[in-house]
Amino acid sequence: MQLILILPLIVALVAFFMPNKLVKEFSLAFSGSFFLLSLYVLFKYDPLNYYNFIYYNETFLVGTGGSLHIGLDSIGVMMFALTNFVIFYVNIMAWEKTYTRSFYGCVFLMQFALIGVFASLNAILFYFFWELALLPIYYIVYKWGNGKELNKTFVRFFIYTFVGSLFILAAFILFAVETKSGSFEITEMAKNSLTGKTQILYTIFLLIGFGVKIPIFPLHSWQPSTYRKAPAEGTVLLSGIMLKMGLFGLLRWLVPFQDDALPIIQKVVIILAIIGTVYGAIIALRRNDLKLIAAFSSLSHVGLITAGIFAYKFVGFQGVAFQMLVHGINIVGILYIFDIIERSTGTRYLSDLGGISSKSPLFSALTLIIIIGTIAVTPLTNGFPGEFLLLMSVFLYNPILGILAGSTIILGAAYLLRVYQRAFMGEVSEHVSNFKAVSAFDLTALGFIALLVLVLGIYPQFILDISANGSQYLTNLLELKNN
Amino acid sequence: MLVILILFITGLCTMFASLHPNKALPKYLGILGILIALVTLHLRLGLGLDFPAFFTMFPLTRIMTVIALFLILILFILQRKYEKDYDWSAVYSLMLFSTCGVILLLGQQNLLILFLGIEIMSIPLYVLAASKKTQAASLEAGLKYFILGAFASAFLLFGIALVYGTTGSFVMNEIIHIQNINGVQLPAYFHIGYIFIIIAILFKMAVAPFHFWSPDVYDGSPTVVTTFMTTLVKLGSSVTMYYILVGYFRHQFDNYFKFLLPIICVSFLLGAILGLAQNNVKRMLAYSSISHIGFVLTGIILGIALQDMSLFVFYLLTYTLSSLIVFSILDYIENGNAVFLDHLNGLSKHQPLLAVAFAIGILSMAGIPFTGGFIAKYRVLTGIYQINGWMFAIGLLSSAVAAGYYLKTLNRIFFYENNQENFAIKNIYLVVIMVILSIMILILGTLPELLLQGIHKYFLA
Amino acid sequence: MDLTNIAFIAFSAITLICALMVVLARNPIYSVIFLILTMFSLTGHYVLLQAQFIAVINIIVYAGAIMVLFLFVLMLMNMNASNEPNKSLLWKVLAGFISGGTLITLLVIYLKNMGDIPIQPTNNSALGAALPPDFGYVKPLGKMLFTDYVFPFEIASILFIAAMVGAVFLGSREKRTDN
Amino acid sequence: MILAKILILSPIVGFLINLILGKKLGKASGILGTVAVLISFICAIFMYQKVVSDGAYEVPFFTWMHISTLHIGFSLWVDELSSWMMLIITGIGTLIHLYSIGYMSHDKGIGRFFAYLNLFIFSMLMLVLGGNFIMLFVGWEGVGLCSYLLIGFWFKNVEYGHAARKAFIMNRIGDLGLLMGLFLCIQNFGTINFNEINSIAAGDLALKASGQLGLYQPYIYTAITLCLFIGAMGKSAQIPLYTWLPDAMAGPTPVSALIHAATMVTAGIYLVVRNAALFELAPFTLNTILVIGMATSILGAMIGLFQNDIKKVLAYSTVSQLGLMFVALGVGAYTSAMFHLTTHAFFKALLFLGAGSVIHAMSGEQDILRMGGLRNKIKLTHLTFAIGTLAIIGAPFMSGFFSKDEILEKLYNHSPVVWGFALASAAITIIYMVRVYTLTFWGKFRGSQEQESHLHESPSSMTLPLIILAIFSIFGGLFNLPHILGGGLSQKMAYWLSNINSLKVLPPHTSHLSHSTEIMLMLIATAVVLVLGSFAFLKFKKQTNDQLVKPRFGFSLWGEKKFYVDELYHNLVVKPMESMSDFCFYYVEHYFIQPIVFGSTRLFYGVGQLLRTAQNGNIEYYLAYIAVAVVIILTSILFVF
Amino acid sequence: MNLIGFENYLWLASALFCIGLLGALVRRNVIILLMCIELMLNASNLLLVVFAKMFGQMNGHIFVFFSMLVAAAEVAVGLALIVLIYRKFKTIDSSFLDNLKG
Repeated sequence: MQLILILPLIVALVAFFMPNKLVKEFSLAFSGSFFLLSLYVLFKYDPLNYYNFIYYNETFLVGTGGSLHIGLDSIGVMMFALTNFVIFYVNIMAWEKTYTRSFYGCVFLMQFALIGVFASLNAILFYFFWELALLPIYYIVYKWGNGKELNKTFVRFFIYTFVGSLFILAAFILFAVETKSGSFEITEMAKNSLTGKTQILYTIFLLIGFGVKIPIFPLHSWQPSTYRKAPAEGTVLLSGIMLKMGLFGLLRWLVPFQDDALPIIQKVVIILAIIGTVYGAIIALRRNDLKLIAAFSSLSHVGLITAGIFAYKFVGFQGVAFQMLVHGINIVGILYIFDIIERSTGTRYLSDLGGISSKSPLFSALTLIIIIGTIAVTPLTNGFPGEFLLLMSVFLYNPILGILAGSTIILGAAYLLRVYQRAFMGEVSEHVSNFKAVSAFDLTALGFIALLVLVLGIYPQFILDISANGSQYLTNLLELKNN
Repeated sequence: MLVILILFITGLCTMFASLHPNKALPKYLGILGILIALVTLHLRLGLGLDFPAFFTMFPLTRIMTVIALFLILILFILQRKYEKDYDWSAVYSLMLFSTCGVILLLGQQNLLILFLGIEIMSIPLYVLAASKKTQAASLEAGLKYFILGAFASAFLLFGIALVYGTTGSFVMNEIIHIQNINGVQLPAYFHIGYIFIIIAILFKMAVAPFHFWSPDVYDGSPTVVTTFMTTLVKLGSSVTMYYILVGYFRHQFDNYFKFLLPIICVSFLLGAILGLAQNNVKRMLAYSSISHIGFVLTGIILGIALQDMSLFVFYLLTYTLSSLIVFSILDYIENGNAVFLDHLNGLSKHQPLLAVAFAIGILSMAGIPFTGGFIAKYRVLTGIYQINGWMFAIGLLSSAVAAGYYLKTLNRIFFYENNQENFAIKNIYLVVIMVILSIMILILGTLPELLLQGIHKYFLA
Repeated sequence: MDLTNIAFIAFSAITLICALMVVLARNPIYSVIFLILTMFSLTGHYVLLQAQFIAVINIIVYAGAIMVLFLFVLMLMNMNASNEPNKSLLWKVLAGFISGGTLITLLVIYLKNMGDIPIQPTNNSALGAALPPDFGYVKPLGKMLFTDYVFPFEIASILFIAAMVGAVFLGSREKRTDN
Repeated sequence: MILAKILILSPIVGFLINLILGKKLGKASGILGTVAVLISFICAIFMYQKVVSDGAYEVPFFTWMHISTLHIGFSLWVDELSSWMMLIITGIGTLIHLYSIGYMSHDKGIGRFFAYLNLFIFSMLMLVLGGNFIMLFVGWEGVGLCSYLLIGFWFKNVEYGHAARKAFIMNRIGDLGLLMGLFLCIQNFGTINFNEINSIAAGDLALKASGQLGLYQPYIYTAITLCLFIGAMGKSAQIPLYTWLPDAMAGPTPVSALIHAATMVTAGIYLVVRNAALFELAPFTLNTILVIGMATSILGAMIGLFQNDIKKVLAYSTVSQLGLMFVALGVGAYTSAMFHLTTHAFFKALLFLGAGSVIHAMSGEQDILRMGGLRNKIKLTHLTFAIGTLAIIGAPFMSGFFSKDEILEKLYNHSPVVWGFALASAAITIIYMVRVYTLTFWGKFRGSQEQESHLHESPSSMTLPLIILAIFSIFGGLFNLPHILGGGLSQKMAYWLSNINSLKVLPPHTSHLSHSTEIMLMLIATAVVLVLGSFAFLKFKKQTNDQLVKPRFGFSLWGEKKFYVDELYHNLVVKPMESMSDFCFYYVEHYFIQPIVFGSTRLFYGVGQLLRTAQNGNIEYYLAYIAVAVVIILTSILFVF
Repeated sequence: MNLIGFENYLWLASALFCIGLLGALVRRNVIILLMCIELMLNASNLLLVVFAKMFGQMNGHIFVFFSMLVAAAEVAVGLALIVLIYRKFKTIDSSFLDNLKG
């Protein structure tokens, strides 16, 4: 486990100093093997022990309450696998482009940080990795981003995320000081509990901190513009895995410490999340820029996931775990598709597109599968089980909210099918007329995602079995603390 | 004591070395002298020159002296490319004299030494600030620093006089003793004196609202002098503040520290907000230093409250280190006398290692994890929270705002295109040293105990 | 009312008036002259306070050296009342308020808590007792300076060297004129 | 067991092969697809026999999801209802596949077409065979997806794409209802297994019958069933979610026949029958179903009256007939609805296929005003289409006659008013169906020369299904003859269907209608058919070209414009949604969301600029600042003493 | 009544200090500014001498001695600086020395 944690860092350092010619192959090879390794870890995961692959070393960060305490719980192991998956796909996507070594270095650095985020069992360590994960993405977004007002966009992105992480730090400090334990080990923290005002503060701080990254409804204004300006790989990183950091953070650092469950905050968050869900979907209905659609679709999807977390139900946690994984896979697929379109046609505006189906039927078939997976259309695609569980948890929390949240399955279908229809159906447009053939490489990569869409849809129980342990733990903890 | 003597003699030597045709001689002499000083510190040579009523080598003094010598050593090692007639020998000797003042402050046991130390530190600085005599900005900086410094000295002296009026002594132990036996029954003018001394030191530390000189002076001075100011002078004045608060007047601390809190808050905010509006990098960093010195001051207060001096030492160490990196690289970039954001453009293209080192320095200032700055800031913030929640919030806010301008510099370095011809100049010493320093910052940020415990063992054994 | 009291009042009055005149005089030269007068009156106070040595060096160092230096520089620059910059009235009033405020605050603070002083110092205090006959003379002072205070005395050399180097450094002409 | 697996997997294998090798197979893909469904059909027959002999059984595959107490198995439930539906689906499916070989032979995407059709068969089978709501949902969504794919099959046409999307999204609205019903089941019953839900409902039914309060509050049942009905509404094109079905005619005609007439749209009926016990506990829902069904039936018929597109007329007819089935459900005549579903599947598939044949012959022309006089050119098609028309208008002793009559009888039993409305709907049906038939096949040819020269009878692969379906349309009534005409044994279908769990538990249905009343009702219906039929036939046969094309006004214009319902929806739902989207993006984002951060940066930046003026470079100011600070500090110290 | 009580001197010194402060605030001529600061230093010196007498200790005198040293050193450096400034700017009016700001 230590090896898995440290390997990306080593690879990153090597990548930083590699010649630009070789770095592409090198990165793909390593990210691919990391992905395989993570599958091994996933299969090897032992649900009987709560934390797997645990490692503890207290000489790290002494004096701050930090320590090198890592381990994967069941949701963490899934996120770990997802991280490797996303990084693998980022490398795949970068294959056809000319990136310099610093890009690959950043990507691996990011992988290192992300794995750290998902494996940290110490709040300060978590914060360390959290911040570290932000730096490469800043670099990637700014360095390879394009479009007007990149600077403004970037500043907004930075301010949001940085301020957000300060809130996280504040919350942790607050916790440690107020409980007088001074310990940041999650096992120790779980023994203590906050009360009253500090509890509320802790909750709100973490909500803001993680909410920015997720993003929860009113905190999302960085998202559309950043997605738009960032390079495709950056967008993949942002939505594929980085917003999972926020959700995962909520699951690990907020939910277990909700002693009196704070029903008002719970309600407010769920309502906000659902507003975001509907709001994102409504906005996505009419947008012309594919990346904007991806951004608002992300907003919409994660809103539902957030609502699922705050329903505080086993069903919800299971749905959250599943949906986090699946959303990661699907959004990577969607963005990959958008990237291929942009690469092949030179535009990513719906108004310029049309008739890709007649140019590349296989590509459009794969696209359709992934879109179907994303809009949770049929129970045999991977989008459905998670969405089903999430909607169920929200519905069980409050039927009206459940119905509101459920409206996304209509809106989601509406906007993504619009994309499909505009871009793939109809007469071949001017831009599409010289559509470059999609390479076998891309098709294979997309095919694998499509396969995942189907496999996870037909047999979701595999993932649910893994996550059940973590969800059960959270549920038990909440029940224990509430009674 | 011996260290001061050695530095003094070295200063004299470097001064006279200008007579020698070899231009590099003063520098090598200076390096040699500093190394000798470090060796004597290591061997703990004293030659029986011990004046407990004036100057004592506490462990703290020893640590700080080593840090100070280390900083000035690096300042000396780095090559610079000012115009030919810049009188390096005088500058080096003045720096060494000023360092003597700093070291005096580090081990002071007496208000007289406090006063003399401040002056020995400051008077060469006035000259150093104006050392680019052909440049109007440099001269103006020197004058401003001088006038305001002298003004502060007046306060300091008046304060000392008033304190003397109560205690009848300048010696730290005796002053403490008097306060001890008289409890709170000290006359009012004692308190005035106390306040005046604090104000004077706050001025030297450039804490808001006594900071007004610092942006102008940092901006106008040659960058090497600015580096000196943000490292050694901060060190000396901060330690002085430590002695004031916890040494001479430790009995007053409980009554008065709450007057410092608003001042610190103002520093936090001013440093952050004013820096945001800057285009001039040195000014920006001057404002950032105001914010940082607020943290240092908080560290001192907390150190007293929580009985943990490492808070403040650690903060100073990381701040001076990162500031050394940043200013040294600015010195390399510098074109003329001012460094504007535009001058940073595209550094990473030409000097990737320097750019990374600069980034690490800046990130450490911004308090990003994995750098020493984070641990330092984090520990201080944790402490503040225990004192006052609102102050904690302001501290965080200032960090957030300040991050905005730190980011600006990084953006310029990494994402902007520019072909400055001086980026092409290779400076292998600079690169190596900067990389070493940035690695030190990273080590401080990840394994602080490794370093701190080493220090602890070395100095207390 | 004995002579010392009269002397005190006289010296105090001269000190304050001359100090004020330093501030208020339009002509810089006058300011210097008034400052020298202030120094003299302070010297008178020193004598009253049995600090003969200080009184002497005050005359020599301050009035003799420093003030002459000022005078030289002023004359070098050809300063006089006509080209003396002046501040607006508002600024003056504000400055008056600030410094007056400082004074009043100081005085109020003094007055509020005066009862306990002079307090008992710790060591070999002569408080209340008669002062030794050679109090403030050169000999005991010198003795102190070269025994107890030898450290700061030596340290002061650094100060002087530094100041000297600095002054020379600043005063030396640039080898190449700026253009 | 193995049969069920073959049944399910055969279409999916066909789908995969066609999808992957579609291009290479060419026309062989049609045969492959047909064979795949044929295999399913054969399996279905055997399974039917097994159910007849052994009763219902479950076919488990694997655990799809297991969440604490909620266990959702991937399993099939084969009972009387599902095997009946299975037969209809695979049987008609086979015929339509066969038909499509000819119909689509000129299309490049034939492989894709058959792939989608096979996928549809698979999904539909999942829908009817699913043993729990999730499995039903699998099929439910699957058929929706296939419907989407097939409507938009000719993807180059933007309009078709719109129609496909409209169908899909309207269906999604229903799906949401279904999903909510499902959640309500989970919330209240803790299960979504049909059998378990039925036994719960049965318990309550029994309690209710004995005059006690049920285990669950009545409103729970009402809520659940309403939600389920919303789902049914979407899929079965009931008011207000019916507008997608006519638009769905954009797809190839076999698709309209299979999906939008015979099978998929009846899923709503199936859903209600499957959960009849629940609905029986919710009288309010039943009444709602009755009202909506009736309204849909009449509205659909009326719009059909004024349409000129042959497929549109059939589509509105489908809407109307589905409405009629819902009316039957609304009065608790579940088996009657199923019976009508069956016969409707036959004759509506026949009609669509016939229409397809006509369109094929007319080189893609769909407007009946440009047809006419085709009876001599395409005789077989004409004959079968005539049989279909007779069946749908309920001409005596055709299948439609029996099924419709049974419903009417049940309605009369419930309330003569309802019966009256239903009869009116049936009457309108007669008029517009005869109109279509007459205008297409009688009179003079009104199309272009070119079309006339191309007129030809369809190949045998297309006529064979027509003939088979025509036979079923005639004799389909025999499945469930009213007992006055044969009684006992031939009452088989209703009896047999009532064995399924949800119907078994219902209180026995007692008809208090006397035989004479029944006969009288039958006679009235027959009379209406004969009178109106012949009247309409004569009227439309005589109409000249000018009469046909003259602009309409008043009510008929409304009818032609479909009562402006589409426009209403567009203005009430779509437009506001779009403006909402733009409003959110251009105003809310810009004026409320973004200022959160940019406002604060501007604030800090502004304050910074303001404070910079204090740092004006003048020493005297700096001195003053320091002095002021000193005064302030001293004054504050003052308060300490 | 003995007016040479240290209270009176305290007041005198404070007044002197504040006059110096006033001068520092009011004057724009840098040299005069420096002189006013000298006034403030002198106020302190006076106090030190007073307290030395009060305590009967001569360490106050020693301190005054050092403070004079410091003042001399400061003035030496300061005047050198001012002369340099004058050469460069042709003025020693503090309000014209505001190129560095913001």
